[in-house]
Amino acid sequence: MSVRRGADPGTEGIRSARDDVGPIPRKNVGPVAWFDIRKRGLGQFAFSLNRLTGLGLVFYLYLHLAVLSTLFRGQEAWDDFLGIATTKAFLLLDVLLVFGLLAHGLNGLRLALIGSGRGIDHQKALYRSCQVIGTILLLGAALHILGGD
Amino acid sequence: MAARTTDATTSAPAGRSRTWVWTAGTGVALLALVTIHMVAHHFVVERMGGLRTYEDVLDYVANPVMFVIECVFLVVVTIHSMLGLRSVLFDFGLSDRAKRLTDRGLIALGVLTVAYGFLLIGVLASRA
Amino acid sequence: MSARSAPARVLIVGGGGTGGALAHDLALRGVRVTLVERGELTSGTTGRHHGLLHSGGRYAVNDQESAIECIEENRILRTIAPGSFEENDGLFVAVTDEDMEYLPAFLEGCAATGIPAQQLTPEETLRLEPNLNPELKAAVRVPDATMDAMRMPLRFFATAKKNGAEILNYVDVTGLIVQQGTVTGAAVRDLVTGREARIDADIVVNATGPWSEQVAQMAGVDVPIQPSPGVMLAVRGRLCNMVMNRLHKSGDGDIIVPQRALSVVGTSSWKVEDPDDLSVPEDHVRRMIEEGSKLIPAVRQATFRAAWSAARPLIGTKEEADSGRELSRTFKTIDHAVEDAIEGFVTITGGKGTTLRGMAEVCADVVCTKLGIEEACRTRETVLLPHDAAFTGRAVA
Amino acid sequence: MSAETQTTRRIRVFRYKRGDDEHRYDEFDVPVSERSTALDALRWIQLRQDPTLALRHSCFHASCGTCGVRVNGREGLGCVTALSDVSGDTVTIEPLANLPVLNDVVSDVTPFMERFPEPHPYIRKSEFISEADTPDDVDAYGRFEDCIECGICLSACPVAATDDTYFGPAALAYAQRMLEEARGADREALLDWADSEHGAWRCHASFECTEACPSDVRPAQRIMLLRKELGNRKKEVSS
Repeated sequence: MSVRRGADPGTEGIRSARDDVGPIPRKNVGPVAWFDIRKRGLGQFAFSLNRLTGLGLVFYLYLHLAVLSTLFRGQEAWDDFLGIATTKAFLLLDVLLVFGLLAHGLNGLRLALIGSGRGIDHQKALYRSCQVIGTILLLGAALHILGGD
Repeated sequence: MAARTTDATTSAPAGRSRTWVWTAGTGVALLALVTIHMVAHHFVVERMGGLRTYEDVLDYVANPVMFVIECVFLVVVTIHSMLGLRSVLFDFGLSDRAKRLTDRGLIALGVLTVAYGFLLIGVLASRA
Repeated sequence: MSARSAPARVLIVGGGGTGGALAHDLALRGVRVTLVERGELTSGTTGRHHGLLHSGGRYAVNDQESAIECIEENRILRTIAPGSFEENDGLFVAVTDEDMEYLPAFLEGCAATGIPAQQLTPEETLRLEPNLNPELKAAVRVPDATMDAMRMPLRFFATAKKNGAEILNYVDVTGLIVQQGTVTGAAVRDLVTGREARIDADIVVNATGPWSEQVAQMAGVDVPIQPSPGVMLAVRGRLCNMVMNRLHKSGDGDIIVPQRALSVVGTSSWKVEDPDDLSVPEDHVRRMIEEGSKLIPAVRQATFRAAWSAARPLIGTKEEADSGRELSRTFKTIDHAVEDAIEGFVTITGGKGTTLRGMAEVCADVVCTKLGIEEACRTRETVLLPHDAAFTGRAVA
Repeated sequence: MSAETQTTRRIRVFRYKRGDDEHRYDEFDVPVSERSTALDALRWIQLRQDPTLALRHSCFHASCGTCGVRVNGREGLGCVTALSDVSGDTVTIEPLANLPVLNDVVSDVTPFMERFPEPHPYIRKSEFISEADTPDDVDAYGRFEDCIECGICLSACPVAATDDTYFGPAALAYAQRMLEEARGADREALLDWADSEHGAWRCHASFECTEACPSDVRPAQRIMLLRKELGNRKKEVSS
């Protein structure tokens, strides 16, 4: 091999090309990654569900406050609302609300426990317990809400 | 010891453990408050679905114990919600400036929410 | 040759332990160093070794030159790389009557080479290492230790970098530039960008271990190197705390090194032409289990974690290398100006992980003599930076 | 890989070189045996099909932590991910998430290493006491630090997926390990470092790091212990 020796081209080119940071691969586009539970564990499921139900409950809070504004407008407006609110379809949404409260609340209790150093090696068992308790309570609530007629 | 060289140490909003403690604390309080709220509204009422009539609602908020509980519930649920939203928004990896703006925005939203709620409860209680 | 206004530049080919230690040594002597490695640092042989900091006991009978190198470097590395070793010592364990016949020669060898050796009774040994074969006859305690095969060498790179050496991984040497009998640099390809470049140097050092013959051939010279792979086996569980060696003439599967929550059993030995093309023969893996379980019976029940091969650079011609194991484990610096009438080209090869600093010192002396640099070696007393500085460039006070 | 039965697996490899606009995937049919790992397959491709394929590896036995990749979306060390354990016709191998790509499946680990607090010693001396009694469990001797700094936890972490300022599981677990057995380290400085919105309090306890960790470090549990420690410190300060 023979290359004519001139000014030293050096390694500047190599180094400067590496100064830029390469693209960062992500498992999913932005916040979708929070809810991507494919090939993930129970903890990720709990986190995803917690986030989903949390956002859902905030949405419900404002919906609830908006609906209650009908109370400002007196009895008639309220009775109109009650007419819709006591339909089967609407009551199913109430069951969904209870589900959200139970999922978020019980998992929140679990997070408060492990976040303060309690039962950290049993986080999965804790979550399973939450699921069992939550399911029982949800069934009870659903029977009560839907079984009124 | 130096921490990492990014903006970690210079991060402006001093949240740290306080936000976690508040989220957990309000969360535990909500377990009780939501239970009371739900039971009082849905499970002690005989009617299907447990929803109250207009008069029932007015009587309910006029009860001083319920009035206080509902007010506390409103404040606690708003704090918990705002902290939850903050945690979600901060997970986008916001800049320090965006974090400060987010904090201010959420405080404003929270204050508005509580003010609206108090107004609602107050007006209804006065109608009873 | 161009007039030298800038400091002399040395291009090191090969980012293994030897290259890293050499870059560190030369950087301390004020030499302008560029090191290129075609993969990640320590990806060739260095990072794959069993992580044993030799006391030299392994070579005390048959290869005393290597044994002396080992015990000297063992002491130096502990002082310049604190925190990189589990100071767990090692045992040479006699399991059979035949092993016992080897014991006197072993103790004599250790005495002759200055390796502290303390003979233990079977009871004392089992108290220290309850998982050992209960049939053991005797054991000798020596200052072996466990190291991290990658992170200990990385400290040399980290320190070299801080002292101005340019460390470029993922840069492949595609050819050496030879002009009128002098190596004047290398043609390289940056594997990160695909870009081609030329790196000029006053001296090119070939520190490519078992690949050194391939690289030397780019300059048209031969290096008597026999790539000799060995199989190692990692099982789950820490079966011992000290490094276990079988007390006999080196053979297959006679070393067990505890490494984190793993135990590494090694090694076997054979010959190959191309150190890139290594297989992991299944019968060698079985032999590791077979032989290893003679030292620690639990090896047989342990859960398999990994089996792999690493190529040693043994010095010797093909004829000498009938069996890889007969070749000396010492190292050699070859100034090709002397041996092959090629200027500006030095090869450092052979040796082992434990002696990386010593190899670098000898090689740096040769390089500095050629460059007319009179700085003395300072690597014996310079404490190394932590391993992660090799990536972050952070210098710790 | 010697005399065992060989089959062929289709390996789909993430390719990217600095300066490319987009990454792409290349497919290779690779002969595999019972024991072949993802790293074996990549090495085979590099040696026999495409020498420009860049790989990161060193020890080949789950000790150095350089060969972390995503195999069919799940993080693992290439050297101990047996292809026989990977289902599906095609095996897709990609670099770790949440770290920049240097080249093909190689991650640029500098941003990962920079997350650790300083100083960052790696292995600490085994406190070997020859007079000590035989321990009941040999594991009690284990001193080699478990974390191999592979970056897998960061790739698995849902917080790191959107927040690059998060210190991440490995660095926080490291701090907790130092606190657990300080040996002269500056405890207060470590606690100050961890007590940050980018630190222990950013974690959402999804435990994905613990699930993915190939070295049983249990980073999530360690982060929770850090919180406990930080909570205790606060109490001490206020009392």
